[in-house]
Formats: sequence, structure tokens, C-alpha cells
Amino acid sequence: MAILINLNTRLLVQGITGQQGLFHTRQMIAYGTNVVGGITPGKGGQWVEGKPVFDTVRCAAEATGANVSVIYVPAPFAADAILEAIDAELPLIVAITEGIPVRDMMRVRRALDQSQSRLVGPNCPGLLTPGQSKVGIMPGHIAMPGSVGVVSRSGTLTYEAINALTQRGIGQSTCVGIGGDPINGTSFLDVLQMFEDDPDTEKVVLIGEIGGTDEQKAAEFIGQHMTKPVVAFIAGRRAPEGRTMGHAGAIVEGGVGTAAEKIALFQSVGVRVADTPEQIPELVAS
Amino acid sequence: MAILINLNTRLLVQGITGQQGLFHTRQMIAYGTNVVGGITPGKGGQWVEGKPVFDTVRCAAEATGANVSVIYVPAPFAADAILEAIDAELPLIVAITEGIPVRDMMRVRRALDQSQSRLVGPNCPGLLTPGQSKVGIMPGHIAMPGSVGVVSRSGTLTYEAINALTQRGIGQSTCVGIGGDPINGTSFLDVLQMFEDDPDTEKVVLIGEIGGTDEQKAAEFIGQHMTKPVVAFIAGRRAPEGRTMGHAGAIVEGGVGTAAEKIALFQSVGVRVADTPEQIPELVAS
Amino acid sequence: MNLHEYQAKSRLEAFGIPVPHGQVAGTPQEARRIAENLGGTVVVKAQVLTGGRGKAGGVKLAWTPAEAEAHAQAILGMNIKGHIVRQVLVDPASAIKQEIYLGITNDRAARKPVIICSAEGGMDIEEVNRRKPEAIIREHVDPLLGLCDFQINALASGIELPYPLWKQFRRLAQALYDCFIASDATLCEINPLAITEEGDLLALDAKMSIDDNSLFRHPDLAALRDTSAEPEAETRARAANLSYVRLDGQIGCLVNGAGLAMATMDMTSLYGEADGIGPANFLDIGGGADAETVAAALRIILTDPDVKAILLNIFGGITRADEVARGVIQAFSEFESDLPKIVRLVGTNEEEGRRLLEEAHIPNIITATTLSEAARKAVAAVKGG
Amino acid sequence: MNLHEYQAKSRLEAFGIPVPHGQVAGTPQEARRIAENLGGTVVVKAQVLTGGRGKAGGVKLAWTPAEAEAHAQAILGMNIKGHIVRQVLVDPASAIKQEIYLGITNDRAARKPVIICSAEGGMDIEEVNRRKPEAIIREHVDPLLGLCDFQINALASGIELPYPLWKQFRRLAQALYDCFIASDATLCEINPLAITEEGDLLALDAKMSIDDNSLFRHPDLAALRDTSAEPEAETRARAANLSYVRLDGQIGCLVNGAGLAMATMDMTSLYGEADGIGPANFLDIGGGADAETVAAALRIILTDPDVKAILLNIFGGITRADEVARGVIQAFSEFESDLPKIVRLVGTNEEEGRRLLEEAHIPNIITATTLSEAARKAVAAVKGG
Repeated sequence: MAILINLNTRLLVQGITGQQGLFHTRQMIAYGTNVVGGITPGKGGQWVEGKPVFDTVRCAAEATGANVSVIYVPAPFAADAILEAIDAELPLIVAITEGIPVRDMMRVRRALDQSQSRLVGPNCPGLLTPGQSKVGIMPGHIAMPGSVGVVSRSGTLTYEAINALTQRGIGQSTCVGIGGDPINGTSFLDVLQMFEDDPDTEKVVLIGEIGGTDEQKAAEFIGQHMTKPVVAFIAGRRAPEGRTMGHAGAIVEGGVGTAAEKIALFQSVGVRVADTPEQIPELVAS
Repeated sequence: MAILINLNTRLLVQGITGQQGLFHTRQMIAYGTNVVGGITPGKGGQWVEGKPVFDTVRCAAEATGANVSVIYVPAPFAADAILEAIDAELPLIVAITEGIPVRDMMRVRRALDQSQSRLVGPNCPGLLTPGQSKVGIMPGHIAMPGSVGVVSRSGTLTYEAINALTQRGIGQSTCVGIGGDPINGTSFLDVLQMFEDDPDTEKVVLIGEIGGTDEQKAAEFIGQHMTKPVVAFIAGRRAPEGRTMGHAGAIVEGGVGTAAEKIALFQSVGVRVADTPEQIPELVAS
Repeated sequence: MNLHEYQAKSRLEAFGIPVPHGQVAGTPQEARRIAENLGGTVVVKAQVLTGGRGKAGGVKLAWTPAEAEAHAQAILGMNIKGHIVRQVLVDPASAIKQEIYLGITNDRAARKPVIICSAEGGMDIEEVNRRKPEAIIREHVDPLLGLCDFQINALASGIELPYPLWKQFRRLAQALYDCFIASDATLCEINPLAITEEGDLLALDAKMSIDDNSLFRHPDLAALRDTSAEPEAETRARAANLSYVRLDGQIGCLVNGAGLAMATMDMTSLYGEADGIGPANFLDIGGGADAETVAAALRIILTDPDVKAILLNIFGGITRADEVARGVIQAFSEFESDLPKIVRLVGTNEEEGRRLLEEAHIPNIITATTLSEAARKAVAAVKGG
Repeated sequence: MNLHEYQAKSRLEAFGIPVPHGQVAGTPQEARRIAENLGGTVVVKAQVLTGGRGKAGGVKLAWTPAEAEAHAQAILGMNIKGHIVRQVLVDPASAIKQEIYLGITNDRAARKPVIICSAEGGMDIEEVNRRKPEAIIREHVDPLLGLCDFQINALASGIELPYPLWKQFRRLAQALYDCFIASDATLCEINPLAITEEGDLLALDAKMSIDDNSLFRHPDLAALRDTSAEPEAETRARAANLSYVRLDGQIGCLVNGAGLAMATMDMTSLYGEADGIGPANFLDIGGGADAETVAAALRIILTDPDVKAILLNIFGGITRADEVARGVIQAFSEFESDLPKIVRLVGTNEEEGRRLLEEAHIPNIITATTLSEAARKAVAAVKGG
């Protein structure tokens, strides 16, 4: 079962002939993901790694019966690529691209609201259901199948957490990177609900950051609706106030969204918060 | 009961201080419609015919508990007025204004699709539930309460039909002018469904025109879903092909939407079609 | 409102679409001078607001300035489907590899603009649609999102446009959409859109129609209207905000509302056809017309020599019967007319309207209560007159 | 990226918003000449990318050109919150009846732009929000529909703007929104927006911030960036597409990913705080960084004299560990450095990366497996060094 992706995932790669797209298509295939084709406008008819390339998502989806698309298209063209996947009515779209302008994402978000598609990302590492399917850029070998759901706003920090779990022999049901951008497709809340509903998930690890209010909403949801135990880690405890730390999402706005505030909220609803990434598996196991 | 408007209608008038707005506000009040206020940006705080004027629909709706708005605003500002009524979440909006540019109505239509509001019009005479409420510009004295629902794309031709019915002693449940513009809020189909569901309506009169495909869809719906008898009249039997006859809607496009085609379709689903407006009550009565 | 080819092309160019740099001539001599300035082969093209000018001989290739002059001579003054040619466009001729079609119009049923593309350019797109519908690629545009690049890619892929042209094509299609939206157009069509021997895209011919309802915000476009080709009565009707179409009968109709005006035409045809009598026009004075508008409408009807009777059918809603009566009185105080005037005045303020008309004592007024009665009386008046 | 007041005002003016016609001076003499040309009273305003310049004495009224020169003399070179004033704007002073606030920014939670208006202009809007929140009127804008006139009416009504100004205000607010969207701004603020004694609206001061991610499509805006006020290392970091913030510790951090970079800072602080040791910087090389980017990052860290140890923490996903290793080798082949280098390299292509580093024999490399281990070793290296 797991959530979002599994052995039934039939994946399209938008931007399959680009450097990143090609590299990670190989990685995903090597992991066992069922990549059924790719899209690069103007390169329709070519073949990459034994997979057909199409000019448009609609043609690709019709020809392959794909149900997920992953986007490696550069930022200036990424919003258009997401809109194309929405237009082709793909149920799940995973946008890896970072640096998409806010204005573009506001438009995408409105189009999304009127569609049946779910977007994960952008600016995210994608999804990994260990042993079944990998969509995005997470290094597959650090994960192992199990029953802990992982959800994170961060990219590499997610790997850190997954790696720490695996090192301690704790496997994962699905790992979800929701991305660090201020406007994205899927929130902590969405994923927590899915984990709560997923029979294969027993516990959840949530990796948050300073800035924004997503963690606060997640804490509220956990307090009211989650029956499964949640362990959290929040990055940016020592960040100086008012400076942007890389992520568009990771800015402390006038006292809203500090690490201390988020940690306190999580603890108030029974979530145990780790001090170091290595502490996460200890809390999960205990 | 009737449909759309009744004794519980609490009406706002957008453009209440304009010439048309003021004239018809008086007419509506005289008919007994419960006009609860009006909107003219910049004239908030004034009073018209004993009704308070507001700067914005949101303020007006909050202050008065209105559930319907009627729009008499000139064409250049009418789309904005409809968008404002949608934004204020009024369940029913009736736009009388004619001559709204198509591009404006395409935007309005998309906003409407994402809302819970129903728009009747634009370029329509409005609604009349005889003896209860009148919203728009229909002359009230030509109607009488009864059980025939009237729906029409035309303005004055609707009055013709209502008048003919009343002259023969046949009353109406509700009269609905959906307007003749190519992009409007409510279709024949919507109103037919409402009449079919309305216990106060026993028979339906539909007034169509040449051009477009709304009558064809109505005929299909009647054939499949209507149990109540329908009488139709189609204007433009003698219109020369390819010339626009006034209404943006009333153009015969390459054989699509001729009167002959529409009449044949109606007859094929058991709708009796009148040759003259005066014949309508005869067919209804028989 | 339709634009001439040269007007449409100049507007497309303002949005960044490449067009041939021709000029418009009103005389053969001007055409010659333009051809001399352009050098090389030119095309001389009739500027008329109707299709089929190619078949009518309104488009000619000229290898020399003298030939251009001769062609202009032949084309200027030509009558193409009732339109007199008063100007020709002299364009440089281009070496062409392929002709494609690209157009945007509104899809009424979908309530959205639709962009249409076909590898079969240079001919009527309706004809292509009949003959080879699979050659036509369509993309509906969300009017709030605008035309997306992926949709243009779908067009390019669908017509198998050579890949090196895609970037140019994207820019051009976006420009066409921008022009369509910014102009409140109901049609923006490039046909043919040429792929030149040099591998560039070039809009060889263009059509644009503008939404009449939008002209209040486009004074620049409104100023482009060419009234020289249309009947004077239609020009005057538009100026007075009337919807007027001349027909070939004898009964001058003045009605409020398009539906009622059509029904009025239908009724006069129905009762008159046995005697060859019918409506002389479609005339809708619109909603909320005032006395001045009604007077303007009557003036137009009264200047039509074929009119033998006037049928005034007003069902007041937003239009008030008393205002209409005032207009009628005003018009007949200017024009003496003995024509029979069948007047049917019902609805809002009808009593006041009828009272005003009675007090004005206009000659030969015949009143009617129902539409059928009015139509029958009008037919009878023409027969009797 | 923030614009200077004079840059923001010139951009607003391009969109049709009335602004005072002042000019920028880099010297007191220039300021005097501008004041002479303008005539009358002028305001001399420090151009710095930080707030609070009024309180710092960076804004002064001058009744004569000589006074303008003297004020410019005093203001130029001033240090306002770490920003050195290098330019002053000399604006004509206006007679003002009322000052209001009008701004647009993105509401993250609502995922929409929000336009904010207040009758209490001329002061910090956050301050107004604390003191008198009901004085602030907000309208969220649907990014697909754009700002509607009715929303502007709601603002005008909410702040009780005198009715004769509504039309002007609608035009101005629409222009501000157009500017916000066309500039990919994250903030467009006019504060104060003055109502002059003549009854006109005039943007006396303006702030604009541009979405850095959008600069690829705004070369004109990107060219406005003033790097004179920021540390050179930040300018260089941006040029290399790095996210870099200088801090006051001793451990130079080079990490891929903002979250991991923050966690790395947190860990070095956690283990080092007892000894006063912490991160010298936040540095995220981003996703998919290549060898050249890594080298550029190391060069920036190596030129910081406070750095006593380097912590390289890479968890490869889209960034490939072998590419990072190549960057490290490239940087240290240019700069000889004896500093301890704690290297943690895991994830995509980690074996290849480790192999490359080993073969390069860079001096003083300390490897680590976990983040905590790396952080502890870095702290130990600084203590020991």
C-alpha cells in the first residue's frame, strides 16, 4: 500500500532529455520505478533509456497510461510544465524544480485548485516508497521498507532522517518531500492525513523548518485527528531572526514561525521533538 | 414556491442611483418586491426610495441580509459589478445590462464556475414570480399567478408570451428571462430542471431564437428528463442566413441553429411549437 | 466589426508578428510608386470586407511596377459580392516553402477562446474542416490563465512544424493571443502563415473582427471602421445605437428587442407571403431607448423608398412606452408622412404613451393590440395602399 | 532584492503613478544644482536599503539650495544600520492635506497577493497594525482575475477617501497592481501616498522588493541591484548562485540544501556553544550544484579571515557527491589551505566522491559519517587549532 506511489506507479518524466532529467531517470529505473516515457517538446519520437519521448504530456499519457509525472524542467519553464500535467489530468504531479517565481506558483496553485490533480513540490526531493517506487531525486539506497512514514519540507535533511532510521534498522512506508517553497501543492496536513489513513504506516516522522505556519497547522491537526505517534525535528533553531536562510520558506517573519514556537506547539500535542537528526530513530524506537 | 424568487427574496439593486436603476427600483417596489438596499460606489450613506445605499455589495449584503442582487450598471462596469456580487457570495445575481463585451463575460463565467452563485443574464429582462416578487424590468401588470413556467432567451418577446397567457386567463409560476448573449449565467437546461422540480409548475413555455445550440440541448433534456408538457416558440424563422439580427446570440452560423432545425428537434421530443405568440396559450390550454 | 487586411496586419505587427512591409494605394499611380519603392515582385490585393476576393480576381501578382499599376487599375472599383474596392494593398511577394493556418476565435459552447492551427494553410479553414478534419489542431484557452506555451507546443507538434521553427512559432502564437485579447477580438486569423525559403514565419494575410460591444474601450479600433462599403442607413443606424438590417419587403418595422423584432418579421412574412408582402427591415431599438433613438429609427425607415407602411411594435419593459411615443411625435413633426402607421404600444407606461400619441394627431395612425393583429393590419395597409 | 526609493518611484512612474520629479545626487554639489533647478523647498533623502532613515536623520527639508547642499553633505556617507549612504534623492517638497498608505504584498497563507490600504499613512504599517488594526483595509486579489475595481472601491470606502478622488485612486491602485505583477514584486508600497493641497494623489515615498527567482525574466530590474552596500562575499555568492549569509562564528559551513544547512548550523552551535564556537556562515550550494559552484563556495569561505575550520556536509540527491569532490579538489588546487577540513559526503555517487578526494591527497582532511560526528569534529578542530 504505502501512500502516493507504489508498484502500480506508471511514471512520466517531464524534461527527460535534460541533464538532471536524464541522470535521475536512470537512477529511478535502476531503483525499479516503472518509468513509462518522457516529455521534451520538440523531441517527440526519440527514445531515452529505452523509453519513448513525446512532445506533449497529453500524448504521452494517452500512449502510456501513465498515472504520475515528475518534473525536472528548469525554473523558467517549470510552471508551464506543471500546468501541462494538470491539463492532461494526471492524478499525481511531482515537481522537483527549485527557483520557480512566486507569481508563477500562484497561478499554478489556482489551476490546481480547480483540478483533480495533486501536486507535490515544487523545490522538493520527491517521493520514495522503499522497495517499490522512487519518484524524484532521493538516494534510494539509504532507505528500507518498513512502517514509518516520513514527511519533510527540506530536501537533504530528509535524507539525513531516512538514513538515520535505516542505520538503526527502522524501515519506512513512504518518504514524502513536500518542498520548501512558500506556495506548494501538498502540505504537511495533507500527508499526515494520508499516513493516518494508511494501514502500512504505524508511526510518522515530520521534518520542519523555521518560517511560515505549516508546522503550526500540522501540530493542530495532530492534536485533533492523529492516532499514530509523531516524532518531529525542526531545523533553524540557531538562525538569526529576519534573515532568509536559502529557502524562500525559511524566513522568520516578526516572531511568526520561529523554531522555538513550533517545537513548543508540537510538544503541547504530544509530539516528541528530536534535538539532532541522529536522535530521531531513538525517539521513534522508544 | 415557484423558482428562484418568491416572498422571501431580499433584493439589492446595483446601480440604484442610475436612471434605469432608479426607475426600475420604483417599479419593483411598487410591485411588492422586497428591495432592501442598493449599491452605488461613492454614494454610500445616501437613501433612495427609503432604501439605504452602500459603497460595496459586501457591506450592503452584511447590513441587509440580502439574498439576491439585480444589476442595472452600464456595460463598461457591469462585469465588475457581477464579480463583486459573486465575491460577496450572493446566491442569486440577475444582470439586466446589455452590451457587455464577450471577453468580460468569459472572465465572469470562470469566476462563476468557481463560486456558489447563480447568475441570470446578462442582457435579460430578469425574473417575475407573479404576485410575489419581480426582479428586473418585466412589466408586472401583464402577468398573473398560476402554474405555467416561462423561460426565454428574448426580452420583449417574453412579455408577448406572458401577456398572451394572461389574456387567456392562464397564470404563471415564474417567468425567467435568461438573456440572449452568447455567454450567460443560466441556460434553458438549468431552468427546465428547476421547473421540473418545482411543485408549483405544471407546464412550461420556452421561447427560443435562431442561433447557438441552447435550444438543441434543451430539446435533448426535455426528451430525456422532463415529465411536464412543454410548449415552444422560436423567433427568426424568416431571418436571412448569415446576418446578425441584433442579439449577439441570434446569428445563424453555417446551418447550425436555424429555426427550422430547432423546431424539428423540439417536435421530435413531443414539444408543441407555436407559429405565433398568440398561439402559445392555445397549445398550453389544449 | 471587421478590419481590412492591411489594418489587421498593421495591428498584428504592433504585437510583434512579422508581416510583409507593403502599403495601401487608393489609385493605380500610387500602387505603381509603392511597387517601385518595394522593388521586385509584388502582390496587389483588393481591400474589401468580404471573403472570396481571390476567386473574384481581386489578388494579382505583378513582376514590374507597370504591371502593378495595371492590376490596381483593374481591381480598384471592382464589385466583390456587393463591396466596391476602394483600396489595394501592395505587398512584396515572398518565396514560400509552406503555408500554414493559425487563428483564434471564441468557442461559444466552451465559453473560451480556441486557437486553431493547420498544416493546410492558404485555403478556407471551413473547407479544410470538411475535407480533412484531422488536419486541424485545436486548443481551448482558459481565459484566466491565458495561452500556455505547452498548448502552442501541442499545436506545433500536431502540425509537425519543423523543430527549428518552434521558438519563433511560440513567440508568434503568444503575440497573436495577446493581440486577440488586447483588441477584444472575436477573430484573429493568419491565413496563410508562410514558412519562407529563409526559414522564417511571415503573416501573408490576416483577418480580424472586433467585438462591437467592446469598442467603448477601443477608440483606436473604432476609428478604423470603413463605412464606405456599407449602406448609409446602416452607418446611421449604428451611430444611433440601433440594430438595423435592410431586407427586401415593404413594411418598415420598428421594434424593441431582437427576439420581438424577429417575431415581428416572422409574422409579417407569415401573413404577407401570399401577396408578396414582407418586412423591409429588421430594426431593434434596444433596451431603454429614449425619444431621440426612436426618432432616429423612424428617420431611417422613412428614407427607405420601398417602405409602404410602418409597423411600430413596442412592448415596454426597460423601454418606456411614453418615451417611444415622444420619439414618434418628434420624428413626424420633422417628416410629413402619409404612410399608414400601425402602432402597437404595450407594457411599461403604455397608457401615457397612448395618450401622448392620440393628442399629437399624427395622420394615418392605425392602432393594434396584439402582434398578429398589428402584422395583419400592416399587410392589409400595404395591399390597400 | 530590494530597490532604492528613487528606483521604485521611477518604476511606479513608468506605470502611470504620479511621483515628485526629483533627482539623485552623489555629491553635495549635485544636490545643490538639483535644488536650484527644482526651485522652492526640497527634501533631501538618504537612499539606503533599510528602514528607519528618518529617525537616523537621513531625511531633511531644505528651503534653499545652500541648505540642500549642507544636508546632502551631512547625509552622504552616513552609516544607517550598517548601510553607508552613497546617494541622496532631492525631491520637490509638496503641500500635503493627508497622508495615506497603499501597498501590495503576497499573503503566503492565502497564496494570493493582498492589497492593503490605511488612512494612517506616513508611518510603519506594522505599527499601525498593532496600534489600530481596524484602520487597515485589506483585499485579497485572485491572481488569475487580477485586481477588480470593486475591490479598490472597497478600499476607498474603507478609508473614507473623499469621493472626488476615487477615480484617480482607482487608476493609481490598478497601476500599482500592474507594476507589482509585471515586476514580479513581492512588495510594492507607497507610504505615504499624499493627498496634496491641490487635491491630487502623489506617491511621496515607495518601496519595492523583487522576487529573486524571477530575475531571469527581468534583466532591467536585475541591473538595478545595488551591491555597494552589501559585503563583497554576498555579491560573489549570488553571482555563483549560492545562498550565503555571514554569521559570527569560526566554522565555515558548506552544505547542500537549506534545511540541512540550517541543521548543520544548529549542530555546530549545539556542540560548540560551551566554548563560544559556532558557524561562520550559512551556505547552501543548492540542488544539482556542479564542481564550479562548489569551488566558488569554498573560495568565499576561504577568504573569510574568521574561519578556523571548514565543515563540508553533502548529502547527495540531485547534487552528486563526485561533482562536489571535483569542486573541492579544484578549489584547493588554487588556494593552499592548512585549515582543518571536515568532510562528510553521503548519498548519490558517494563512493566515487570519496575515492576522488582520497586520490587528491588534500592536506588536513578529516572525514565523518554522521552530521553530529562532523559537527563535533569541526568544533574539536577549532578548539584544537
